[in-house]
Amino acid sequence: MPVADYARVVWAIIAKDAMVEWRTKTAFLSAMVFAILVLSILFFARDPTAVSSLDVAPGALWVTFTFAAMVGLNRAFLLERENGAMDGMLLTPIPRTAIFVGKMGGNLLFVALVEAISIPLFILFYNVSLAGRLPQLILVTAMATVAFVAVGTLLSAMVVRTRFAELMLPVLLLPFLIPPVVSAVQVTARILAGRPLSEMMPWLKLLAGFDIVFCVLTVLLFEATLDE
Amino acid sequence: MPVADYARVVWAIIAKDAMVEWRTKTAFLSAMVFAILVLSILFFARDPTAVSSLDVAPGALWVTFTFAAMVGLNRAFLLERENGAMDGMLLTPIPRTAIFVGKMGGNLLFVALVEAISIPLFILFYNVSLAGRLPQLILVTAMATVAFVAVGTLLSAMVVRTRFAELMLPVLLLPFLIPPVVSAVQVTARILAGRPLSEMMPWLKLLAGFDIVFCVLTVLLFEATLDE
Amino acid sequence: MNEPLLAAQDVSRRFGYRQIFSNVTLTLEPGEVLALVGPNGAGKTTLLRVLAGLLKPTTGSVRRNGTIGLVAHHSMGYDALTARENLAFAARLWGVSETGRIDLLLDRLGLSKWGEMRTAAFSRGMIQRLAIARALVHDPGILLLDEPLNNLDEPGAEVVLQVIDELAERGRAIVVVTHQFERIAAIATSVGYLVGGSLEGPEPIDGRAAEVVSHKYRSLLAGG
Amino acid sequence: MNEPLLAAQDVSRRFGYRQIFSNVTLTLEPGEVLALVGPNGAGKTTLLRVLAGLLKPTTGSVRRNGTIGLVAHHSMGYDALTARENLAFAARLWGVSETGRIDLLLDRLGLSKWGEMRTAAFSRGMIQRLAIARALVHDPGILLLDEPLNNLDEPGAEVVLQVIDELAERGRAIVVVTHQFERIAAIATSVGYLVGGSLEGPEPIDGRAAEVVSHKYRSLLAGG
Amino acid sequence: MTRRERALGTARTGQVVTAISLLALAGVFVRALAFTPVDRLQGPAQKILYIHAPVAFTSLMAFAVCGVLSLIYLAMRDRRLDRAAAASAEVGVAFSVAMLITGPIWGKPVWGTWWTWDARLTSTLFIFLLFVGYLIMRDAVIDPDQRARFSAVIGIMGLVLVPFIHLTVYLFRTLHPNPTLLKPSAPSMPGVMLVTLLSSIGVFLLLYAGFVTQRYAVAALQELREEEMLRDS
Ligand code: HEM
Ligand SMILES: Nc1ncnc2c1ncn2[C@@H]1O[C@H](COP(=O)(O)OP(=O)(O)OP(=O)(O)O)[C@@H](O)[C@H]1O
Ligand SMILES: Nc1ncnc2c1ncn2[C@@H]1O[C@H](COP(=O)(O)OP(=O)(O)OP(=O)(O)O)[C@@H](O)[C@H]1O
Ligand SMILES: [Mg+2]
Ligand SMILES: [Mg+2]
Repeated sequence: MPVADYARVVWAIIAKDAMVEWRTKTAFLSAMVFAILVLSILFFARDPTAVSSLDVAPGALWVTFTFAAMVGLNRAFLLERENGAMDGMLLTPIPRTAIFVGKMGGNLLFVALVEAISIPLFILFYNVSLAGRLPQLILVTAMATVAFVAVGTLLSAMVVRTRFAELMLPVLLLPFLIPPVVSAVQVTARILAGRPLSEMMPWLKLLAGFDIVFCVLTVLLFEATLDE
Repeated sequence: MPVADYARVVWAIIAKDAMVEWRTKTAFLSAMVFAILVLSILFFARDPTAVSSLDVAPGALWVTFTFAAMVGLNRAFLLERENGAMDGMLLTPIPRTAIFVGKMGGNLLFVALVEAISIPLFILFYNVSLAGRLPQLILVTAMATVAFVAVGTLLSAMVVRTRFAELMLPVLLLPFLIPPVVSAVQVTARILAGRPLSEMMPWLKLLAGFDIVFCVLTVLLFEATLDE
Repeated sequence: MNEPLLAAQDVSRRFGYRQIFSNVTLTLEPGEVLALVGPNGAGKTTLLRVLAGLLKPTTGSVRRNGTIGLVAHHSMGYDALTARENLAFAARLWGVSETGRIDLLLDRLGLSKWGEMRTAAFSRGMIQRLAIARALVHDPGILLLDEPLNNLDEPGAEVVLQVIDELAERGRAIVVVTHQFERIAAIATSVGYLVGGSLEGPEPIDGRAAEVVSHKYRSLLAGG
Repeated sequence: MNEPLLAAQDVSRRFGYRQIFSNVTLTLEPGEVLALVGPNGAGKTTLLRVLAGLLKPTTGSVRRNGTIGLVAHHSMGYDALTARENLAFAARLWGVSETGRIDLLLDRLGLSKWGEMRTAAFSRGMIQRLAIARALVHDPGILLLDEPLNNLDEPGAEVVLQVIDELAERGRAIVVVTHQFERIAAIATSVGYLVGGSLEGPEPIDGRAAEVVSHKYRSLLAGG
Repeated sequence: MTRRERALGTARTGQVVTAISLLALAGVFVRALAFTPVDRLQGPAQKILYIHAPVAFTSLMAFAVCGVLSLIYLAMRDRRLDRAAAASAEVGVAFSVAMLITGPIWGKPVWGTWWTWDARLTSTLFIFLLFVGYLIMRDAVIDPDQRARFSAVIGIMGLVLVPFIHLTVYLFRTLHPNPTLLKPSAPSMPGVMLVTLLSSIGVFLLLYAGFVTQRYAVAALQELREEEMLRDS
């Protein structure tokens, strides 16, 4: 299949997901509510005399992102299950990987949107100043997000077919979140503290490695989850 | 309807939910793995040089509980929507409130299970010593859980029935979740720090008031969400 | 016994700003089998749900003198439970004592050998059979059937027709929505045409053949 | 042109440890309309999914020389999208240029006035019509229909029969699963009986009436 | 020989191997308790080493075996590979439980705490949880082919994940002893202790082999019985 056609199909899937989400807005609003809730729980949970809000900020940010992503991932494949819509895609001659990449693109869009809204809220709540370091924060966010959306998309494709298994997505996904989330937290903490790039490098390398390995692996393994 | 019959019907609904959950045969195991993973993500999502694990403990506990409740609530009403099963209940002569109480009971059971597993793990992992203060922790957990499960059950019932409410659920839910969860976090932090009861009283009163008002209110309002 | 089992008076229903039907008036006497026909999207399912009490009519009122059994487009069951468990749950909600009745129904609808299988693995026809069994679990006074023959094979359809006959004989009232005119004469004692947002009839059909119903229906369609 | 459009060779399928059918062999020539009959739970839907390539056969092989159009028990659509959007999405995946074709299909299936409505608010019959339109969007070489007349009113059923005729005339192959024997003679050129886990036939039915098919089916049922 | 007889034969082999290794285990215990010196710093608590380390090593190896078998399964689609992978994962989880019980029992007297978020402890915990998830998933899928494919996918992903988790948590490193055995320089442990430890590891590997063989045979027999039931009905 020529690259242009491949891209067109991937885009069709992303656009469809975006349209469905736009019509219902449920997942997005739930994710936002969850984000606000987590940000405030962690804000109020600390003893203000002992811990400054800045110290818990990186953790709060990443816990928020992680769980918001979970809400989105779960929904993305439920959508395909509802009326057996996945069958409609599988009948067409498009490559299986295009379906995966399309669904992953939709999920990325979703999580990115939640993140884009959470970051300002986070800056507001936790009163952090990011002068000039916002690009760095965006970079690390993007890197970590790609990592867990790739794995999450693959796992939710399987979990959704085991029926009544909403709990299983977190159970399977969370171990895979440890490396990207921990790295991201570490990098974020250093960014907020204004440390030099060199101090973040080991973590960034880890993240980059994780991204590359798992993006390739998940695309390859997706087909194995399909052929019945 | 005589009280005995009422109780029988409520029990039938709870038993059915438990059976559906049990069919995965793994609800308990999943809940356990889930709790461990959430607790440890939060543990690692902090900068170890700046924040001691004890300082993030209350937040970790309540994020775990909130997330578990969200998963449980979502699932409980999706179940009723899947094949229009709710219609089957509404046709019968059982009082509407019994349906509500039954669903709420099922949700409470689920969340309580996760909590019962999380607390010992939490003590182990975060190395907190609760000598003699465990009953206090259980009390506040129960109070906050009842509050948000009641509100959550009502709102998720609305989501199942009317398409419009789908938009409103998360938005409505947020303001109702903040008071109990934030109160619970505050009380938990004081319990862990070994503060006297008097320091927690204002929060506990708030929680108790919230519980009473919203349990009554949600039971009364449930019927209004049903008749279209 | 002369009290109608169900009486709908000037019932209308809107969804948002769309009026689906208006001024529907009908009564169901014991022993009556009403066939409800009408094109796709006419509002048959909506009317049935109003009669069942699952939807409030926008205006008008419905009085019911019996319990409702409903076979709808959806199965109202839980995929994770077996056929038997699904029926047992319904029975408990209706306050019916379970065992004998459930075995009987499973047997009647040809589900005996599937009783212990989770309905997630059921074929469409098996699901339809279970939905019918479920509607009968409490021996309803008023049975509402929304295209009950969907997905059923010959013997299955036969059973449904027998059940309708038996219930009618025992003084129940039945409403059947169907698109299969050739069956109507055999099943129903009266027919109502839901076309263009209003109900024509119900009028008796005893002795009249499928062609008559079909002909009248077509002329209504052309007129609306 | 003499190459069959679809050839299944010794196909069998299990779910878990239950053998649903075995040794199914069939070919579909251009212009052939095969009616597939069998009791509930016989495996008709499963066979159709194997032919479509959605399920791998446990043993045996299926060769396809054309694109597949499938009308299944489920609609394969998205509730949040309108009828038109659903068709447009399918068209894009198939690489079909959209507009003219979609208008045509909506019109053909009587959905023109519902085109801009979200399918969440569709009646069952409207959903079925959309599923049929969806299966036709890329003018498939092989059309597989799983009880396509379900929920359709008379004019709707008429359209489906016409579509089948037209496609057959244009050298497509069609498989129809149905329980309505009285329609078979009018639609199909051959019939296959899926009873007791194996396929009897396909054999030609030209000129033979519904009674013949029905009689043979009953005798197979009794024999199995 | 029928498949049934072969499966029964495999089961018997497994039983024999298990019996032998249990006997050997008793021998190792006697040696550990009676003929190996007490550690000068840690006292008798150190005796747990002879269970803890072998059990930990074996369970990690079991998970690795599961991952590799999963990979081969996806390539060859032979149901036996799936059965073996599952058996290995199950035994690995059981051994992990033993590790997670003996570790804290040892940790309390030595470190003064049941649990600490040190790199090695944490990464083993996550790997353990991953394979608990693997088993939960197996339970939730009914169709054997689908189950095999899904499990294989998770097994492979797990295999790839392990080094990443290791790298990650290493930056939280704290208390746990670094490898004394598998390291570039020579083992740093008194000879007597080392011999006891090594023989214990050998015995646990044998035990692992016995368990997996039996579990594999049981799965094969289950499959056979279900097929027979199918044929009868
Ligand atoms: C609390 C839970 C604990 C866990 C999960 C745990 C886990 C492990 C693991 C995974 C290994 C690696 C086996 C290998 O790679 O060959 C190991 C080995 C070992 N553990 Fe632990 N451990 C725990 C507690 C302890 C404690 C408290 C001590 C003693 C202070 C201890 C001492 C050792 C020793 C000496 C080895 C052998 C090291 C080697 O030769 O590689 N462990 N443990
Ligand atoms: N996913 C599945 N897992 C296990 N068994 C299944 C599954 N899907 C179908 N079956 C079983 O396969 C058999 C055939 O099902 P299928 O849906 O093909 O029947 P059918 O001939 O289409 O019946 P109907 O006329 O009722 O639609 C049934 O007994 C059903 O229980
Ligand atoms: N929840 C809803 N919101 C808005 N409109 C609806 C809703 N449910 C049904 N409708 C509309 O009401 C009309 C009647 O629907 P209904 O399902 O009652 O038709 P029906 O006569 O049962 O048709 P069919 O024969 O296709 O089953 C349809 O036009 C449909 O679009
Ligand atoms: Mg309808
Ligand atoms: Mg079928």
